Amino acid sequence: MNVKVLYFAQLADLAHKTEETLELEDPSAEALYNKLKSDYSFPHTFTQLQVAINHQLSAHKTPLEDGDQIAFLPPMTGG
Amino acid sequence: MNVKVLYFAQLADLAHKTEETLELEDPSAEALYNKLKSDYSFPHTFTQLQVAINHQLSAHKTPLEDGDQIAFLPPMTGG
Amino acid sequence: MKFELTENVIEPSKLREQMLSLSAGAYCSYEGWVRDHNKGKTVSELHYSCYPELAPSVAGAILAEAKEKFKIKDAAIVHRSGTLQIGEIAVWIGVTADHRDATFSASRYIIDNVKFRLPVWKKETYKDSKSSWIENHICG
Amino acid sequence: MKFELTENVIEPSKLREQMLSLSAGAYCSYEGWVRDHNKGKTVSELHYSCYPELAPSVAGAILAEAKEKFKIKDAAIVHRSGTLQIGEIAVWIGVTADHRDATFSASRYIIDNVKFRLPVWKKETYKDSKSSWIENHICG
Repeated sequence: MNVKVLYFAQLADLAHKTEETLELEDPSAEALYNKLKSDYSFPHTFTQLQVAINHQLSAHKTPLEDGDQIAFLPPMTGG
Repeated sequence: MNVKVLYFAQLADLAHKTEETLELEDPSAEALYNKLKSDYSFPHTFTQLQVAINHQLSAHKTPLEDGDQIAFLPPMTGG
Repeated sequence: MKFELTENVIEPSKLREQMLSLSAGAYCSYEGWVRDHNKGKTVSELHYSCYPELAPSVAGAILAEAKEKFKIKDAAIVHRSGTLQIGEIAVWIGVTADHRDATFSASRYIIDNVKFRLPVWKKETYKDSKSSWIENHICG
Repeated sequence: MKFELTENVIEPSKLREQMLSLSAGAYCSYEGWVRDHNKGKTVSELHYSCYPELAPSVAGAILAEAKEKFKIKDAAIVHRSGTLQIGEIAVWIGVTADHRDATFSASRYIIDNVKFRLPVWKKETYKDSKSSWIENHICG
């Protein structure tokens, strides 16, 4: 299945991109993040991040489906 | 001695004036207020009011002196 | 730190400008507005009687206390006097600080104390033309 | 109740006008300003990265919670995105209510939650041209 990953803030800087589409076999968001963390040297552990799927905050264990857009969100620092 | 009494808010309405100068023998602010309360039907007891002498908040027991300006202040309701 | 008692319409954008600071990170302002109703009665206008010779020292004390209690940079109080129409600003408070916590705490401290200590008295006039001096504070 | 994420300079006087109400007695607003310093470093500018497709639902939830918890009439949040200069407004919150207590409590609730829940990330650029994403919240 194909999943689009969205990158924000520090993660976009480290990945040098704001989004990319990846082909996955494992529907686990955690497995996907750990691969990206290794590829791009993301500093956060999976549990430090929030997960948004299709622009909605989602449980970390939600399985990914074909066509999903997923974002891993570092701790927010607005305001 | 002569004392100028300043009236505000409800007290000015009831006294039909904003100030007047009175000749006193007794230097007690309480005695003065009780006379005014009786003359003008002021609703408050002396202890319900704050006392300002010469534009400064003062203790209720402060004796009046010749030339003083005194005001009896109902509970404030600004804001 | 500034206090003003004014017969003129309060202009919050001008007052806010006076608070601007490149070293402050947080700004909180509070306004009390003249409402069209109180305790089930329709209010048509409001009148504030005040004691202008006493008010500045009381306001100055409140501002100094706020500055001592909370880590703020600046604070200001402007209160109307005279006759006010519905929707007008009765009182304006502004506070700046490094951080938000102090701005909220100080604004709250200042408005609470203004209501109970500033020598100002409110008279409401109702739709039926009757009017009355407010006896006890309806916190607003 | 209104939320906006904007690349343009925030204009508090216009936003305040949208909150005016003849039946409200209290108005509290909060602004976060870009400070010229943070943790002992001289800040030259600030950049906010944000997630515009997610932010409205988060802000909507925060506003709905504030309305449920506190007796307010209206509340609004406006947050900047993009690059901000020192002195500019990063975030603006406005709340109206019958009484002051609800405006302070709700403003405080909203800004606290905006800081921790709105999908916005702050990068500071310093005088030495280095920049860094803020890791933990220095409440401001």
